[in-house]
Amino acid sequence: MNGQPFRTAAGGRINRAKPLVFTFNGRIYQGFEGDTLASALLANGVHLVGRSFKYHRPRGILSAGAEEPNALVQVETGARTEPNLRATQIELHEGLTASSQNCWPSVAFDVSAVNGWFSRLIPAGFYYKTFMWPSKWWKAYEHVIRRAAGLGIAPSEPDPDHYEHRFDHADVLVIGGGPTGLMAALAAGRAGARVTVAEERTEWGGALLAGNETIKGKPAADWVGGVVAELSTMKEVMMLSRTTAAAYYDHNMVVLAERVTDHQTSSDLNLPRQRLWQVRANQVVLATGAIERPLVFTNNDRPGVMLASAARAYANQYGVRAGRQAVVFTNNNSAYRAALDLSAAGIDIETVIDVRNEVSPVLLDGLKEAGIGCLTGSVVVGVHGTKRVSSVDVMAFDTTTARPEGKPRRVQCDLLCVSGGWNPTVHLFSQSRGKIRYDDTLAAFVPDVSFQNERSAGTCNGAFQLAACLREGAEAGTEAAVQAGFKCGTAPEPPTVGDELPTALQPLWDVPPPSKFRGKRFVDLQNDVTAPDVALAHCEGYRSVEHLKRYTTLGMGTDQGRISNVNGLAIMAGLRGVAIPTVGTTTFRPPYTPITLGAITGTERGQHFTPIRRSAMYDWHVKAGARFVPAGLWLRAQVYERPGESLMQAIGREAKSVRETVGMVDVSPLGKIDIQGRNAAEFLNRVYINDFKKLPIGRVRYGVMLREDGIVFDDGTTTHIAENHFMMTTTTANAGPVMQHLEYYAHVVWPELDVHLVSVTEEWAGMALAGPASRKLLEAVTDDIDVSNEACPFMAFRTGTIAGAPARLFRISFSGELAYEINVPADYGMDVWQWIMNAGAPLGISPYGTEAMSILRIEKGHVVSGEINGRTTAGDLGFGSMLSTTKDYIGRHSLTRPALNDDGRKQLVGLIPDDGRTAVPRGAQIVANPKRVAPNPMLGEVTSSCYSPNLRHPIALAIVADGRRHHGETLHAVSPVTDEAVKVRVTDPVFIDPEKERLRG
Amino acid sequence: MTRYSIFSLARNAFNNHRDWPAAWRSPEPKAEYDVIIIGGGGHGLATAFYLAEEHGVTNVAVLEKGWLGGGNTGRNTTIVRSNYLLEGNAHFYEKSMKLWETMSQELNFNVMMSHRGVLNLAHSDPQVDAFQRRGNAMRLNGIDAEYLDRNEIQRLVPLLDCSDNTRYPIMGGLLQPRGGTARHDAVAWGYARGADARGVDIIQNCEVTGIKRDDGRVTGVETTRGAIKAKKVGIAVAGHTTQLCQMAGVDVPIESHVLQAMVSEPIKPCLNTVVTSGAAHCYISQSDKGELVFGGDLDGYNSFAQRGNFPIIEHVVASVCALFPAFSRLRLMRTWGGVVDMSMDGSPIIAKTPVDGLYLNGGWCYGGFKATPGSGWVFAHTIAGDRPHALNECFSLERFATGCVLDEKGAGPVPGAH
Amino acid sequence: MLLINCPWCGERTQSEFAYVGDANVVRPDPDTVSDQEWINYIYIRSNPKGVHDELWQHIAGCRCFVKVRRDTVSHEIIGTAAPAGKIDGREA
Amino acid sequence: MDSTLAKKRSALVAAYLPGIYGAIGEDGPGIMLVERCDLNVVHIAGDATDQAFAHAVKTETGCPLPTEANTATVSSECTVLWLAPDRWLVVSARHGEGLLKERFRMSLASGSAALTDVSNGHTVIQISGARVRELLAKGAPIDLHPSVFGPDQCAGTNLLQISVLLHCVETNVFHVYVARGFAQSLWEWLTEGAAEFGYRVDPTD
Ligand SMILES: Cc1cc2nc3c(=O)[nH]c(=O)nc-3n(C[C@H](O)[C@H](O)[C@H](O)COP(=O)(O)OP(=O)(O)OC[C@H]3O[C@@H](n4cnc5c(N)ncnc54)[C@H](O)[C@@H]3O)c2cc1C
Ligand SMILES: NC(=O)c1ccc[n+]([C@@H]2O[C@H](COP(=O)([O-])OP(=O)(O)OC[C@H]3O[C@@H](n4cnc5c(N)ncnc54)[C@H](O)[C@@H]3O)[C@@H](O)[C@H]2O)c1
Ligand SMILES: Cc1cc2nc3c(=O)[nH]c(=O)nc-3n(C[C@H](O)[C@H](O)[C@H](O)COP(=O)(O)O)c2cc1C
Ligand SMILES: [Zn+2]
Repeated sequence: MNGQPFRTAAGGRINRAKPLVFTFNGRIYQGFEGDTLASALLANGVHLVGRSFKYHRPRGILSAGAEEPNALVQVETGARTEPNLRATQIELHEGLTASSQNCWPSVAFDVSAVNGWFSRLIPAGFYYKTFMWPSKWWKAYEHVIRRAAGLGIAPSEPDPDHYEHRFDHADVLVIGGGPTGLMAALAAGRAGARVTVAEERTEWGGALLAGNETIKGKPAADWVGGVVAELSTMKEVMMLSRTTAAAYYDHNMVVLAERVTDHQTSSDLNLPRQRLWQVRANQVVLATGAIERPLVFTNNDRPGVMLASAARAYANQYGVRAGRQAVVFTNNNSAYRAALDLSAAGIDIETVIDVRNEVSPVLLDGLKEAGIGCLTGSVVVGVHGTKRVSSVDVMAFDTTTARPEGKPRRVQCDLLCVSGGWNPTVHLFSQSRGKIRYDDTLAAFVPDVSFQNERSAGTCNGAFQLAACLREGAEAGTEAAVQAGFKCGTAPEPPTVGDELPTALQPLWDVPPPSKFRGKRFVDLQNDVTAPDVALAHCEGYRSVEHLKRYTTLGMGTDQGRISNVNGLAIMAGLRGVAIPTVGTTTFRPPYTPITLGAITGTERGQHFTPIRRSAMYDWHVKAGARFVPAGLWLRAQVYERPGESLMQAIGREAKSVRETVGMVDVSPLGKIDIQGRNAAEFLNRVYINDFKKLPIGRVRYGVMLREDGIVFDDGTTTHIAENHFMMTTTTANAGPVMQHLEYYAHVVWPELDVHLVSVTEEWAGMALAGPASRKLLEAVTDDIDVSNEACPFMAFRTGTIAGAPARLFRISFSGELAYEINVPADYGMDVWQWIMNAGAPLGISPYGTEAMSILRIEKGHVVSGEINGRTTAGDLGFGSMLSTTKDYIGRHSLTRPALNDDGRKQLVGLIPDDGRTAVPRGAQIVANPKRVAPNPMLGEVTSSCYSPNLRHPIALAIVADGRRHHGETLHAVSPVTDEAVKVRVTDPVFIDPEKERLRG
Repeated sequence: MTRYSIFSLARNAFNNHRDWPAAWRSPEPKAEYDVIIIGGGGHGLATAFYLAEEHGVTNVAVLEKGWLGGGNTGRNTTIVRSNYLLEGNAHFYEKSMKLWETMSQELNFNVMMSHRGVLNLAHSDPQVDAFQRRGNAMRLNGIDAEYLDRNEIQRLVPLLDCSDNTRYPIMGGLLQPRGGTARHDAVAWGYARGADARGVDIIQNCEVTGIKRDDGRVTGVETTRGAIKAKKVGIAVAGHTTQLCQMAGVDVPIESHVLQAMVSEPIKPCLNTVVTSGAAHCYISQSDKGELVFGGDLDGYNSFAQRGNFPIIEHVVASVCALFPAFSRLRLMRTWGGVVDMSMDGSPIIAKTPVDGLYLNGGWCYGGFKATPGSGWVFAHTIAGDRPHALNECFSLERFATGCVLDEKGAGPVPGAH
Repeated sequence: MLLINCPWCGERTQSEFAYVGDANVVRPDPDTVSDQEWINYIYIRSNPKGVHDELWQHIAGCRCFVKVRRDTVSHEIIGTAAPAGKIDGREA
Repeated sequence: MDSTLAKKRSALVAAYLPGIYGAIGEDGPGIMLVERCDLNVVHIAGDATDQAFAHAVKTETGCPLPTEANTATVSSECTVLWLAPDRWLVVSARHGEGLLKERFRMSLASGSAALTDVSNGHTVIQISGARVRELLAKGAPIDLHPSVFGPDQCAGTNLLQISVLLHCVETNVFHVYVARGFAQSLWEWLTEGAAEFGYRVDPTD
């Protein structure tokens, strides 16, 4: 650790009273509060930060913001490690650890740098042309290619932090907290609008922080402080710093990503790490600024080549000299400010190289005053030095041939500041569907026609002068407030600023090297795309900007070509001999800068990925040691294992107890729909294939409903509760879809029917009491319902009290046993269940789970989702006789289609293993000859399979071609993926009590 | 056509790669072609390639309104598989899979077909049943399939959360080892280069605006670059199928929906299998460049915008984090959308139409990338011989009226549900 | 993310709604319908590139069905109404 | 048989632990939570333009039928919450249970109105405190600004992925109606989200 040799003696916005210790590549350094990792590294003289994607070239720090393509690092270790962070955005905090990535063994000596020697063999798209022989080797080639690609390393442990979401509704959303954005916020805030302001950086002020402009004759920072203070007092204004507007969606919905605790060493665990905002804004002001463009010349990627604005920011904002001796290379005016500021910070400016022949005398005088030389009409043709700039070669530039001329002159320096002009940050504007246009004066794309309720102001709108920024900001803020319905007179008067010059840019897209000059000219620094790569794409016909991008990977890195795209497409325009707008841009897509998957996920993590739906008896099942199974959002008790029992034994025991004594299962998740209205019966009659008009009050009927295409949709029972009042049950899985289906027909198709639908699934706790002893048990728990077979026959409905709770009793049976379904108001569910369990103990009652329930219904040939699979008809499933011939119902007309009446349709059958022992594999296919080599024609499929503890042999349901005609024949159920095959006999699907004596008894 | 080889690469290296020929010409459209293919996506280009290669029909033009491969071919998650349950689908996609296996060599263009395996995760008993049922059907049809238990899955995909401590614990999975991914753009470029070399005219920036008919028979097309005559016209425009068919007065059971996909920042290899999950509604793989590529359900409403909205992104990302809790700290780098042609039963239509000489290839939903070679192959056969190949007989337009639909999901005539 | 004006509840975000589909679909009279009409009813949707009348259900709110006139390219919503209501403005 | 045996139980029993949690600031907890077990909820459907129906509602509940969307009317014993143009929730303190329903049913019997008891199907969580809107804004996409969503406003919306009915009772007091089966999940989410504001869980009566 030493004293930060490149830190200026004073100045900057860092807190020199608060030194911070951090580690980079294993070495310990010191910086200050207010530093970024990049500024702290530079303060310590560290320029070599990373290695490039393909050639593993040494790379340094190019920028001071979100656009950084080079200085990507891996921070922290273990579960909190994070790859690909931009050193320019990482707020320094005590104990930060960071390291270079994509290099081995070290960033200083990286063996993969040999790729550079072969670079001639591996131009853009080389992999499409090779690695094809021998074809078997591709797997090995790919392995090597994959290992070489990628940047940082993914964590391998679950993320220990938490994240959250927030919704916001703003009259005016201002994006960007520079002078423009602050002015806009002030205008809208004063008008009384609800304003949300989002700024990606820690501090407010944007580009002002990096400069030394004056506002109202004072340092701009004073003005910023005043405005922020005023905004903070406004109740309806919300200021969000460290917050990136990541995405702009339809109807003015903007996604913001806020970094809440990322910058802290140890954080308050009550706070989320990051917060994702979804802002629905009436109006949006985009004040996102502009990003400086680098220039394309030989070895323009060397550490020490830096954007002029970034070098200026390091000097002014962070008190860091990015080098000792600098050269400034520019094609526009803005870099002159940088030259002066760097010089003032104590950097030796060797010279300013300007491609323009004519430069404003004001600027030249300024340089002269500071003792800085200037070479106009000249360019930097190349950089020397590998891990750091050591000197540059300068030549005169012939504008007619667009080539350097004469003799190169070598200038010693360790810092080369470049400025190729500015690209307004139009990303969000484009995402909002705004159309951009190319501005020849600025040589950049600027907003043209807006599509949503949004406007751009300041530099992102192509207004590069501070005075214009302030004015546009004030106007935009005012206009937005007015559009949002606020009355405010005129825009606030923008404050006065110092003198300014126009940018006066002369486009310079590529500095071709003099002949025999070696080295690479990078367009896309992160993805190692060079100017010759663009030329290669051109000569191979990949000339559309989209093909250029995909063939060379230009702009596909983590920086999304933020600083490279315009240079790349300008070079392509030159090659094609067309204007830049003819080439066009690639599509700007969310997110603006990458955001964590954690923030997008928010609280929907782990067990909370989706909400859990619990029945009223859930806690009982937990206490009883149930194993749970997800059924949609519900968690249902699957089986209650007893100590010493295997899973299969437990399931078998439960299923047996129902047939032998009595069992009870929680059926609360079944969908329940309360149907009332004068036309309720007519409605049901149209919904179900069978008749519901003549169902008497106090009776239950089983019903089947189809989709309009004639395929079975759902089944269940419906009870006539009272006059014009029914209750329908649906399968658990279809509870939601059936409700929507019914609502659609009731509201949209048959609005003339008087029918009201209310979901009462949650109102009633449901329990099915089944088994020969169920009546006896029921008698013990009700005083007021006569449950005798005469008073309460099969398919009867009664109300009364059960275990002291008001109850509905349905004499229905899924298990095929004497059975009752009890519904009690859900708040009573737990107690009633417990009470019945207690009362049933002497009879040997057993709770049973979904597994045993499934066995019982398979034994009875009752169908569920395996059979109602969206492809089967009522006829296939044996419901043919239920199809009414006297009325219309949903799906009826489709039933005449020939394929629905084919002879070979697969019909529901039962299967029994021929040997009476071997389980019928779940998911098996049915074939005639298991030995036949593929393709082996399949006659059908096993839809449900189990071991029947009551029959003491395995059984299964299946759908088999023409199955009903093949009862008694043998076929084979084969499951190659589990290596099982069994000879099976085709039977009727009802295995137990086909005469239905048990359930009617 | 300059053959690509390590030698041609080395030779060109000496010239600083200045002498490579264009991968395909950009000719002016001729006045008339034997066959016009509308749509320069993978399917259209493959069709043109196989027309020339297999049927000797070379007086062919592919008309593309934008840039080649800029439709769904250029925006899909590149999953290639043939793990279908229903007969018709199984045989067709398996033919396609076989063509994938030799595509790079056949085209002399490395499409980077990576047979890294496609794993479908089951999170419930019914899903276990369904996957085994499908795996069994595949095996009986001669297609590779393996059923893996949780331990085997954990070994194959170490970062996957295979614990019980998740909302939808993983119970097992169906692996198709030969499934995998391919470099999507290369598929379009490879077929374009191959077709061009065999005489096909590939014409970009040429939008078809009308289909000309005479007496119930196709005679040509109107385009933004003028009218072009043709004896036969094949439509392969994915999301725009309805619009093109309407130009010829043909109604199709298709809706256009937007499907989004996204990539993370590039990272070193950490996921070597394609993983899909029914319960979590997402599919994910890692590209050779290092990004995680993932997607999920449709946005859920008709759309012709190649952009979607946030709810689906949120859901897909949450699903990814549910499966891979370690990925939560990785970052989303780019999202995009494509307009997919959702058919009413979820299966494609590759068929003759009621208009003579007009052929349709569409209804690919979100699964047509893997079909690219097979689709081109059977469509070329259908066009050349004016009758479907046995492999695409089941993909007729008439199946909806007869009821012979191919509904893998059993979702019914709700296009957004497939 | 769409902002849909429920004729009853006012402007609500897309995630509160479920998409139903083409609002022009009318269930034919079962007594007089021809087979072709019936097949079209089940399988053919308007699917325009441009203005589309469609139904959404305000599932998290009033559960009513809402007819929405929306541009399928720009996602702009031209107007909303009850299923049988009229929407002014650009027509499909 | 002892008919008093079965008691009602809240859906939150397992998760409900009165006490003080999270980052309590100088002003005390920013959020107060209490389950309103005392509320009786009835769903009514009917024709809002039918005078007799509106009259019956007014007589039985003391509340004029709210016909303006997303509003509630309040009387000394009842609150009527608008759900849809033809559907409302009548909420009353538990002592009115049964009585209200029966009388009501009779008074509505003539028209096409329908009445469904949904007291058990809903869990009602009362959330109050200075930070209540911030807490709800973590999951609810609707605009909760006091100028838009003030006292006597109600709205069906989502909290996270769960459908809820929000009712603003007083400026900083909300009732959240949630389907019983989701109550515990919602509770866990609410308390996790309230931790940064500091929260108190009050005992139910
Ligand atoms: C996000 C996403 C993920 C997907 N993931 C997968 C996956 O993992 N696996 C998989 O197998 N499939 C996937 N798919 C589906 C797959 O991408 C498509 O089914 C397949 O690429 C379709 O190819 P195509 O050639 O038919 O269509 P496209 O590639 O879309 O080509 C159609 C072309 O027709 C052109 N065109 C349209 N109208 C006209 C006109 N009037 N005149 C001229 N040209 C016209 C279009 O510009 C377009 O280039 C995905 C799709 C998307 C959107
Ligand atoms: N002379 C020149 O050529 C030139 C060029 C550029 C800038 N400037 C000067 O820079 C200043 C620009 O003012 P301005 O306010 O228009 O821009 P600015 O750069 O000062 O402010 C824009 C702010 O928006 C933030 N931002 C950008 N995208 C964002 C996102 N997606 N989410 C959240 N925050 C985001 C940035 O962090 C930045 O702080 C003026 O003083 C101008 O004169 C001059
Ligand atoms: C498989 C696949 C991988 C991709 N990888 C990247 C990537 O690494 N970087 C990137 O910027 N975009 C990547 N994209 C997205 C493209 O940039 C682009 O968004 C997509 O092709 C859709 O085109 P559009 O955005 O121009 O409309 C990828 C796309 C696909 C289909
Ligand atoms: Zn509504």
